[in-house]
Amino acid sequence: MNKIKKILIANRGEIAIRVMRTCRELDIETVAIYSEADRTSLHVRYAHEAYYVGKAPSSESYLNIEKILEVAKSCNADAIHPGSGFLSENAEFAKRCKEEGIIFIGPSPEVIVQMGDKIQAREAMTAAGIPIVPGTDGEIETEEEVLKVIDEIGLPIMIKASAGGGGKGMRLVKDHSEVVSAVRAARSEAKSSFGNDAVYIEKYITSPHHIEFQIMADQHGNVVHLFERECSVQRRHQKMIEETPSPLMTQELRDEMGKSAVEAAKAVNYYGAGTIEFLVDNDLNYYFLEMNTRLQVEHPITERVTGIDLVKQQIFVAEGQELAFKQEDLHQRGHSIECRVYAEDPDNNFMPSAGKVYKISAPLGLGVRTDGYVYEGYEIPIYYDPMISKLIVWGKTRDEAIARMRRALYEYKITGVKTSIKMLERVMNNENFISGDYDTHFIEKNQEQLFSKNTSDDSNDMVIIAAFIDYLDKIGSTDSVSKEFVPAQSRWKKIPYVNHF
Amino acid sequence: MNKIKKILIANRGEIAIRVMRTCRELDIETVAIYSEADRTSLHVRYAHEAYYVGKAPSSESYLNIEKILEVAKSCNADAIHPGSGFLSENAEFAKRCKEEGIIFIGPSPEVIVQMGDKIQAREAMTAAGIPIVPGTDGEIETEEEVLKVIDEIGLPIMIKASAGGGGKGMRLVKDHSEVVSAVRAARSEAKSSFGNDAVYIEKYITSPHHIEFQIMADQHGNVVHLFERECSVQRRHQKMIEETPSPLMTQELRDEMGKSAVEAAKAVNYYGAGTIEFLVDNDLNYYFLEMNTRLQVEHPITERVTGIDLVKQQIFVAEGQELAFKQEDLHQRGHSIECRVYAEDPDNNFMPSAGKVYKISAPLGLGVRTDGYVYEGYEIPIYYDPMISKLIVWGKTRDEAIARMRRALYEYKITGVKTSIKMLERVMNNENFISGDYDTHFIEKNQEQLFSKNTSDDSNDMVIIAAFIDYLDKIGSTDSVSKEFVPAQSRWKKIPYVNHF
Amino acid sequence: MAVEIKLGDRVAWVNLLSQEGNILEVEVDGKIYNVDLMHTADGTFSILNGGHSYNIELVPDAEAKKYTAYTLYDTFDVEVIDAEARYLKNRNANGAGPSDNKISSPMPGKVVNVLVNEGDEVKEGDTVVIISAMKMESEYKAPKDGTVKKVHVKAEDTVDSNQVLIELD
Amino acid sequence: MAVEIKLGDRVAWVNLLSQEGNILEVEVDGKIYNVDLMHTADGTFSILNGGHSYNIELVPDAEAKKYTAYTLYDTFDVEVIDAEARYLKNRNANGAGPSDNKISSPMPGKVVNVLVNEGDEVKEGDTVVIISAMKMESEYKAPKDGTVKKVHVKAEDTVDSNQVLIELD
Repeated sequence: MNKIKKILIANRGEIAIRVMRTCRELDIETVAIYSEADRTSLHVRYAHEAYYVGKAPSSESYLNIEKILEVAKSCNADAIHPGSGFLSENAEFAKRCKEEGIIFIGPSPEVIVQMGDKIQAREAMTAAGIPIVPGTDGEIETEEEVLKVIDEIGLPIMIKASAGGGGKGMRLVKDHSEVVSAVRAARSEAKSSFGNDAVYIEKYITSPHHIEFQIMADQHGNVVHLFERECSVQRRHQKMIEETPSPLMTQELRDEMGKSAVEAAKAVNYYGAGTIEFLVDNDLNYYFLEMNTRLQVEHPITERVTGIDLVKQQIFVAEGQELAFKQEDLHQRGHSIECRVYAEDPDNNFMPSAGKVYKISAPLGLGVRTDGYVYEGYEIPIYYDPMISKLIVWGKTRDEAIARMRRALYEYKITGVKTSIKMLERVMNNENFISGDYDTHFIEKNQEQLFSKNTSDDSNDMVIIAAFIDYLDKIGSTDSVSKEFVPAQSRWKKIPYVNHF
Repeated sequence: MNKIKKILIANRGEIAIRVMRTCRELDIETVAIYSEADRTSLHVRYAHEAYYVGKAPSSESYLNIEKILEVAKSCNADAIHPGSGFLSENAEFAKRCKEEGIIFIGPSPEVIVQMGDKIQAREAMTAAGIPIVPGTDGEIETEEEVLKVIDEIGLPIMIKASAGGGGKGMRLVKDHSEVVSAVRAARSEAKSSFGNDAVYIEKYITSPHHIEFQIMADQHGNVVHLFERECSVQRRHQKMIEETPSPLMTQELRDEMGKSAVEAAKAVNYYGAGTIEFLVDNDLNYYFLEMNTRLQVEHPITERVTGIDLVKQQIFVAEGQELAFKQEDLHQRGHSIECRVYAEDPDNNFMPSAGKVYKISAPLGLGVRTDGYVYEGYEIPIYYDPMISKLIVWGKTRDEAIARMRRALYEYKITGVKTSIKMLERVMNNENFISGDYDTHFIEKNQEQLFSKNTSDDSNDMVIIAAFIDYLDKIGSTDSVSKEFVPAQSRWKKIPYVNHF
Repeated sequence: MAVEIKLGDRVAWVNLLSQEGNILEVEVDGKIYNVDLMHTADGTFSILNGGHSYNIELVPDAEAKKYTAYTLYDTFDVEVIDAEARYLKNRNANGAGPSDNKISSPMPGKVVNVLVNEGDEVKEGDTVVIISAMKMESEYKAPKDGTVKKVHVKAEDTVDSNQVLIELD
Repeated sequence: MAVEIKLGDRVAWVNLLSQEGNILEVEVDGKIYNVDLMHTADGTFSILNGGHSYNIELVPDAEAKKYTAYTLYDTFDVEVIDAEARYLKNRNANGAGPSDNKISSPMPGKVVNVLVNEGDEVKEGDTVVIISAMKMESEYKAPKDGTVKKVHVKAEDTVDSNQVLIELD
């Protein structure tokens, strides 16, 4: 067995920090890599070592396989953890790691190829007897092909990147007229996100629930599932809120889908952490959607209800250890919800909002976990994902978890950039969400409530008073500013302009 | 049943915030009170409403019963939560609340009198058949009395405040020559902390373990315990680190002591949250030490392993609800540790260190809870307790919890004031602590390791370089400082003094 | 000293009537408030109004006298309009007209493609520039029919927020 | 430009040899480092030295050129001794002697009791002042035998850190 002593984390942002935290708990040395835009990013400061790998665009840095391997070898890293996104589902990278004698913390290159290509994945699942969503058998190339498929399975359809994930390179087509621009957009995003512009088509299921199962498998043929995650609250086909258990789930369905998920993993000789994504319709029919051969952004809710550190298990599996638990040792205890905080403007079609973070107050206290990476004064780069943190709560019941999330979102303040925090708070107050009655159309169905603003006249008047005082303060005290050394930190003061009226 | 809609929190600091968090989760309005020193303290900003109650010394503000009641009535609070410390074990306050028709969230005034007076408490426990530590039957007044008791039970002895708690008004006497100053000091601290200078004597048990049981009881006679907390890591007789389960505990002893704790509570018709403190010697004999008729500082570790929000339960019990769980519904799951972070200097006899907090980085991520109240720029007042936050971790096993605490302490950075963080980190690396082999003398027995400093020459040279650059930066850029508006926030920059060489 | 303050679409008239330490008597649109106000140099405000606790964060804009304000409920654009600001506004009003001839980027990003050249005729709704930020591409469209007067950016350029991309005639 | 820097008990000689952007060549006591250094205006430093990542926080003291430095392992008092500082130190050395005639409070607190009067004789180890901070009382003792020259505080006074309480002769 190879005891891992030093891990290079081939990623950035909150997921890099997440992985490094577990490494520190295991006394494993951590190596960060960074692009030109990330010299002062938190993962560089958190790691034991940090090395520059290229220019800001990820194609020149975080996707630069040879440069990353060169760094790993020169600093004697035993293993590479790819995080999620970037190279985490890149079979070539996994293969090159193997060739260079570096442990890739993830599944085998062969299974990444097989499951990473959504078309091959559908074939494998069909062979294993897992239900799949109707769609194309392979990649589509022309508009005519699309129209032909539409004739067969009907509208609406989804155009999806063959190499995709995370909502990138994905377009919904409800009408024939949208085909051209949807294919162009999906291909272009697929190309820039994954370096591969192949796309395919799936039937679009109306009122679908996106429910996925967490899988953990070792290299000795042991496979368990760690129950489901309900991920139906999405915007732009990207997850926004996840919870476990799913309010839609029954114990029978859980057992059946869990068994399917384990079989799916066994069918492809999977090892490591993985996720089987399903679509579930209102009649509780489920279809295999895709398999993610990496750690998911939403993995913390599973960690919270099962008590298992998934990154630690990934490392153990990569070392060749056997899983220390069996299916019957695993239990879902209580309820966990994750809200993703994006630097974006919910009131303006969720437009990304890069820029400098002015102040942060992170929520703390009972049942709250925050996984983030931005800090006060940090300039969020335009080059990477707009997710800045994840807020995870636990409660004994779903109601307690929702109330706690509401409280945590109330406490969470990030200024300087626009974020999704207030919008997430409105979801926690939405009666359909509270009753557990939602599907992937939740946001559009509830937009009236979700995009309305609470206002209070008194509160507005207080803002006016604050701005007024700040203004008086600045015009009144400019003379004295340069006289004394003012440490750059917050400092309460009595109003100082009293002499200036 | 009285549904509580608004609670006044008669406290400050982290415990006030802790209580308000649960109130927010229950949709209960919160009212803060503050002294002259606390206008900008976080609890004032966190609450829905906040009212001034007096000058900085607690006797004029947080202990000012009539003023607090006046505020509670004028803002229509249904209930008062006393937090811990201050009036939380003041029977007069509980009685006055009742008279004014305000619910006191805590036990009855009668039981506070009985258990709050350590001498009466010892009598009650003896009557209920719970073993107690040998000592005086009542208050002692003169030096001669002390010497007489020493003749009977031998040295060493403990002098303790009759109204005490939290290590205040407590002195160890190992030698006859120490009697005079110990009595003077204990009385003086007791007077200023509790307004009552009565003290009594207990035999001092060598190699004792301080283990306490959490009790929860409703007003209908239902009493459960929520298992033990091991609190033997202490400095100046004040707890520093707590964990549950206790590494000393056996399942038999847990059952027996738990049963004793429940009986003790029943013997005095207790309701609300409470703690029975025991001393346990190396042979696993246990003695009743005292009962705390309030929420303990260390309650979060119990919350973490049982999943029960203790403040929520306190509120439900105060409303008259029955406990929603029975003894058999409660389980200890995994392991939880709390470290108290004090503003003090461990290298200088734990001398308190008030002053202004410069920067804070709070630990986040998997299995970490922080309950604090200070923020960047906050001036820690000299008038109150030096505890600034509590760091609570959970792990599936004790080893995982220790590793996680070590990681969390590594991440925790507070500058501007001296804190116990580095010292706590050394405890997490101490082999006796790691093996679970410690008693209340842990710190003195391990002082060589606990007070030694790790140093690294390279690291020291980096500090020298940093100071050098800061110096160059300041002398090089003073001309330009007043020209532009610099927001008071952190801001990375390229070194700007290049033109000044 | 009284000024006007713009909060979103509202313009309020505000005046300080009296002050004793951090206790202020302030008039906002004729309504009188007695507040206990504390603030930090970098814009964190704690205001107690009749016991109610308000937390406000003011983030200064690059432009003086403008802020983004964050409250419990919402985020606002705030602007203080004093005599100087009023003078400048009036002067500008006599000069160039409203700027809906300009297409600006609301946030920082990178230009993927510019679809028009100077002199091109465009129709309202035509996509003129595609900008990518944080892996998302946004299409910027002409706000009205017109002729492209000036193109300020080209593919691969990095743009700041509020930077003008295209001017129409 | 070379200066001396005092770190705890150590005095190091430090010199900047060359600079390119944030890449510095620095000599510390004859050892040459090539570091990549970034810092904020308020004293957060990120230094990469041969790939190793060091995080240092400098908190400026009230006195110029003095800092408290926080590293992963420890906290240090740091002082930059440049030509000016050396001049001042030398001048002071010629004036009043070392200040162990003074009893100061190491931290803020409140005076509980002053046990001596001006003119009193005290012996080394005698308690002269009791100060309370955060509910803990500390006794301050005479550092040597002597006569009380001046008493600067009385009971109930609030004292700052490093404030002189008593002077002996």
